[in-house]
Amino acid sequence: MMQNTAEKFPKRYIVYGICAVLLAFAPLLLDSYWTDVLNNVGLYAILGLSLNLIVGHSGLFNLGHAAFYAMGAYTAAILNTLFKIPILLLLPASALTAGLFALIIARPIIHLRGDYLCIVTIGVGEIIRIALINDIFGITGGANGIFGISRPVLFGLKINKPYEFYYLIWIFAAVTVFLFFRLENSRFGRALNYLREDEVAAEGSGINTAYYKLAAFVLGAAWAGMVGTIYASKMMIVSPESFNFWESVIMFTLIILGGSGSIPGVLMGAFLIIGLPEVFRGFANARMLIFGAAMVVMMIFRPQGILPPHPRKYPIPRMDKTNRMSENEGTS
Amino acid sequence: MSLLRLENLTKKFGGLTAVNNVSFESGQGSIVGLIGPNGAGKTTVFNLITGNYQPNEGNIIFDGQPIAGLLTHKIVSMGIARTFQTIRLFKNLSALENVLAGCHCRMKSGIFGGMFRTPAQKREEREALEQALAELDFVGLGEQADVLSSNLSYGNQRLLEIARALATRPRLLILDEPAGGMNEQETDSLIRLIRRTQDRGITVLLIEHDMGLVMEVCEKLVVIEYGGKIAEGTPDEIKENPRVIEAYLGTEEEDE
Amino acid sequence: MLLEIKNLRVKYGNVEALHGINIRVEEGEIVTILGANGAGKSTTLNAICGLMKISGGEILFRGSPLHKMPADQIVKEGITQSPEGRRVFGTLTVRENLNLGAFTINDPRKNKKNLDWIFRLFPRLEERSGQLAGTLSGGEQQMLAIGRALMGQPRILLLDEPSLGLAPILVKTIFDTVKEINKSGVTVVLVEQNARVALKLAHRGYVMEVGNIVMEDSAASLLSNPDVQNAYLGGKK
Amino acid sequence: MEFFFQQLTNGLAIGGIYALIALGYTMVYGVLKLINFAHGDLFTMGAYLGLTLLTSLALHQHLGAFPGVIVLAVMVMGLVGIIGILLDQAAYRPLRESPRLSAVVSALGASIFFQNLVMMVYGAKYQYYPKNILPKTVITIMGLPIPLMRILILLTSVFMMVALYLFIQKSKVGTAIRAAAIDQGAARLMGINVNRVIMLVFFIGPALGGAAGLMVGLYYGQINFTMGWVYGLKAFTAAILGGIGNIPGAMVGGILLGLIESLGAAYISLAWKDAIAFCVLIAILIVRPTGLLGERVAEKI
Repeated sequence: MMQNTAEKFPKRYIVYGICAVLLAFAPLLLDSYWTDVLNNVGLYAILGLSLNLIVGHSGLFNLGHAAFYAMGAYTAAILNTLFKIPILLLLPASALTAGLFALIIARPIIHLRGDYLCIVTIGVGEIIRIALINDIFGITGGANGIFGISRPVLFGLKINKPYEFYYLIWIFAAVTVFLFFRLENSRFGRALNYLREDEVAAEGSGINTAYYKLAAFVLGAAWAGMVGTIYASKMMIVSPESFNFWESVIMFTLIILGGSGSIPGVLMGAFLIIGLPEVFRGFANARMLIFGAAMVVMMIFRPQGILPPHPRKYPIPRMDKTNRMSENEGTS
Repeated sequence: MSLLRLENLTKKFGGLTAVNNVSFESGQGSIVGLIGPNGAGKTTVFNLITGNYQPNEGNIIFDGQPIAGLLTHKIVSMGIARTFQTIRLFKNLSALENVLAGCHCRMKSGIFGGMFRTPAQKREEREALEQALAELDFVGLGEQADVLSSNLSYGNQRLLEIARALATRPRLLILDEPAGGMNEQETDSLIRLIRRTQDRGITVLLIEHDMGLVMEVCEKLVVIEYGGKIAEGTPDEIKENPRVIEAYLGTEEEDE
Repeated sequence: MLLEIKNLRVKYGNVEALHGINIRVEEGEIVTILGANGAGKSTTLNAICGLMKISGGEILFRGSPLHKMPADQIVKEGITQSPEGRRVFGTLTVRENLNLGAFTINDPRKNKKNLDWIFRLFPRLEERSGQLAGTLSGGEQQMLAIGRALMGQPRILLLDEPSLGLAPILVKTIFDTVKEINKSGVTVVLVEQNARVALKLAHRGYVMEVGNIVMEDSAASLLSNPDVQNAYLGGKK
Repeated sequence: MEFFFQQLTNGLAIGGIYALIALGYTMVYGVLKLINFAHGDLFTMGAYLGLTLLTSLALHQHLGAFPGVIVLAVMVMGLVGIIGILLDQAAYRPLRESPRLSAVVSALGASIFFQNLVMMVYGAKYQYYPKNILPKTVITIMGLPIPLMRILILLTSVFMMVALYLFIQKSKVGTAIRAAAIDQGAARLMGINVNRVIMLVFFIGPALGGAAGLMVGLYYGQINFTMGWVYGLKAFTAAILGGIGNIPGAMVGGILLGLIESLGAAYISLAWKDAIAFCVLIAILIVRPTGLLGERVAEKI
C-alpha cells in the first residue's frame, strides 16, 4: 500500500533534537580538556561529512582525504603568517585551493576503478606529505611546519579558549549538516547515489557520471580545506605529520563505522573514533590494540554501520485509482 | 522520414569484428526489430548507438545529426534512451528513485540549488516527481513506487527499466530483450505497452528472441548474423526469406 | 529412486522462494522442470548442488541426505550442474575448463576416457581446446558447460536453461546431444523456459509457479494439457 | 658505471622483496576482491618472528649459516602463513557477504591491531638482527663488486616467484585457485572446496610476505613495528602497477618499483624517493588504467 510517509514524524527526530540540545550546552558541563576533545570530534565530524560525499554517496574509494585537509590548513597558514590576512577571511581561499587541487589531480584519474583510485588517493596523500616535508617552493617550513598562525576573530571577539572554539566548530558543523542534508536530498545527491549503484546505468539514464564524480571530489575537498583553516588557527601551528595516512584512515573509518552515506551515522562515527579512545586513555598502550580489534568486531556484527541511511522520502500524492493510465495493476 | 540512420557501421574488438558494415534506418514513429542468433552483434549495435562503444568505421545519424563519438549521457539528452539486456537497476533505491534518474537529464539545478532550495529548484523537483509517478503508472507500477527495485519481480524490473528510460523523454527508445524472463501474460501486456509507447510518438528499436512478440509488434525487421546484416524487411518478408530461415529460424520440421 | 526432494523450502533473506516442493527422479529418466523466470527453478537446482542453504525439508540421493553435505561432497557423490548463463571460466582454456570439471576424479585413465567421449559429443570443443573459453560463441560455451559437467562422471546431470539465448538451430543440436547423453545412462534434470522443446525431450515434467509445484505428469500429457499450452506454449495463436 | 651498477643491483634486491609482498596482495585480491591492508603487518611479523627464532634457536650456529637460514625461513613462512589463515578466519570470513567497504575497514582494523600487538610485545624501538649471520662476502662480476647478500635475496625471491607461478599455472590445485578467482560459485560446482582454496591463498601470500620480512631483517639488520606500512604500501603499489589480481604482474611491478626507487633516489633526489614511486604509479595508471599486465576487458553491458 502506498502511504504518504512524509506526514509521519519519525521518532528518531526527537533523539536528534535531544542530541542537539545536549551539544549546545555541553561546554557548560565539561572542563576544558573534554571540551577540547569535543572540538576534535567536531572537526572530524565535518571532515567526515565532506569525505562522506565522496565515499558514502558516490562510492569512490578515497584514502587520501588528508591531502585536501592539508591543502586548506597550509593555505591558511601561509597566507596568514605572510600577509596577516585574518583567518576567517581565508576560509574561501582555503576552499578554493583545496578544491582546485582536487580538480587538477582527480581529473585524469577519476575514471579509474575503485581499488586503483584507492591507491592513487593514498599516493597523492603521501606525495603531498613528502612535498611538505621537503619544503616545496620554500614556503611550507619543511618538517617543522609553520608556526605563529593567528586566532580567528569573529565580530571583534578573539576566539581563544576551548569553549569559544567549541561554538565556532560546532556552528560550522551545524551549517554543514544543514547544507549537506539538503544537498543529499536533491538532484545532485541522487545523481551521486546513482553512479555509486551502477555507473553504466547512471550514464545510460543521462547522468554525466564523470562530472558528478569530479564535483563530489571537489566539493568534498573544498570543505575539508575549510576545516583545515579552522584546525590551523586552533593549533596555531601546522606540520606535515598532522596530515599523514592515518588521518585519512580515521576519516574513512569513521564514515564506514558510523554508517556510510548517513549524516547521523558520520556524526556518530566521529564521536566513537575520536571520543572513545580518549575515554580509554587509562589503558595506554593497549588502547590502539583494542581499537583495531573493535573495528573488526564492529564490521562483523554491523557491516552497514551503526546508523545506516534511511531511504529518502517523497511526497507521493494519493492517486485516484480510476484515473490509472495503465491497464494492468502491477503484479507482485 | 528517418529518425535514426546507421551507415556502414563497423566495430572491432581486437581481431574480432563484432559489427561488420551494418546500415539500416528507423523511420520516425516506427517499431523496428533487430533479430539474429546470440552473439551476432545485436547488443553491440545498441551499444554503438548509445555511445557505450565507439565505432571503428561508419556513421550514426540521429535526427540529422551525427552522434558517433559523443558521450552516452549526451546522447540520452539528445533523445535516445535504452534498457539493458541484463537488468541494470539501482538495486538499493526505490522504484520511484530509479525513475527519477531518468528525469535527471531534463533538470537543471546543481549544488547551489540543492543546498539553498531555490524556488526554481523546488518547482523542478515537484515536476520531476509528478513525471516519474506518471511514468510508473504508464508501465503499470504506480502501486510499487516505494518498493526497493531489487524486491520487484523479474518482469516488473524490466518494466521499471522502461519507465526509467521513458522518464528521459526520449524520441527513440531502445529495448534490449524486453521480454526476457517474462511469462506469456507479461509478454502480452508488454506488447500493449510498446504500442502505447508508439502512440506517444516515440520511435522504438528492439532486440528480442521471442518471435511471437517480434512478429506481432514490429513493422520492420533487420536480421544480423556474424556481425553483418543479412536481411531487412517486414515480418512477413523475413519469415519467407530463405537466408534467414537457414541462419536463424532453422528448418521448421515440426514446430509451430 | 535416485533423487527425492521432500517438502523443500528455501529462503532468500526473509523472502521464501520455495514453499515446500516435492520432486522425484528415477534412474535413467529425463525430468524437466518448467516455469517462468522467478518461479524457483534455478533455486531448486542450486539447493540440490549445495550452493543454497535450505530452510526446511529434505533432499535424498539414493536415500542419503544431500542437504547435509557441502557442495564439493555433492559433486563427488555424482551430481553435477551446467549452470544458468553457462559460467565457463573465461580466462582459462577450454581444456583447463574441462579438467576442472574432473576436479574430484583422480584417475587419469577415466579422465582421458571421459574427455574422448565429450570430444565425440562436441567435436567443436576439441577443435578449440587450446582457446580461452571467453572467446567461444554462446553455443560453444554451452557445449563447454555441459562437457565440463560431464567430466565429473555424474549420475545425475542438472541442466539449467541450456537453450537460453541460443538460436533455435543451436538449441536443437544441444538437445539432441542431451538425449544422447541420457541414452548413455546419465539421468538428466532439465530446467527450461522453452517448454515445448523440453517436453519433447523429457520423460516426465513438473511445472513450477512462484515457488510451488503446480503440475506433475508425463511429458506427453503435459504437452497436450490445455492449461500448459496456454501458459507456456504460446497457446493457439 | 660502478655507482649505477650498485644502484641497479640494490634496486633489483629491493624489487624482489616488494614483489614477494605484492604477491600476497594480488593473490588475496584475485580470489576475494579484497585489499588486505593487514598484509604489510604480516610482513612485519615475519621480520620479528625471524629475529626471535634466530636469537633463541641459533640455528645458524648448529646447522651452519646457509642451512640454518633456510630452516629458519621455512619456519617463519609456516608461522606467518598460519597467522594469515587465522586473520582471514577472524576478520574476513564473517564478512564474505557484506559490502566491500566493510571488509576494507575490517582490514584496516586488523592492521592497527597487528601493528600495536608487535609494539606491545617487542617495544617501539628499533630491533637489531645479530650481525654476521650470513658471510658479508662481496663478489666481483665483470670487475664490478656486488655483495653476496644482494644476489641471494634476488635469487631467492626469483626462485619463490617462479615456483609459485608454476604451481598456479600447472598444478591442479593452482588451476582451482584460478577458477575460484574467476567465479566462486562455478568453482564450487566443479567440486572445488572454495573455503579451502581461500585458506591456501591466505597461507601462501602471508608466507611469502613473512619470507620478505626475514630478508629485510637479514639485509638491513634493523626492524621496526611500523615498517610494514611503508613496505606494504610500496608492495601494494607494485601490485597495482602490474595489474592487481595478476601474479606475473605483481612480480614485474615489484621489480620495476624497486628499480625506479633505487635509481630515482640516486639520480633525482633522495628526499623525494617515496614520492617518485607514487608519481610513476599515477603516470602509468593514467596511460594504462588496468596496470601494466592487467587485461583490458571490455565491460559487458
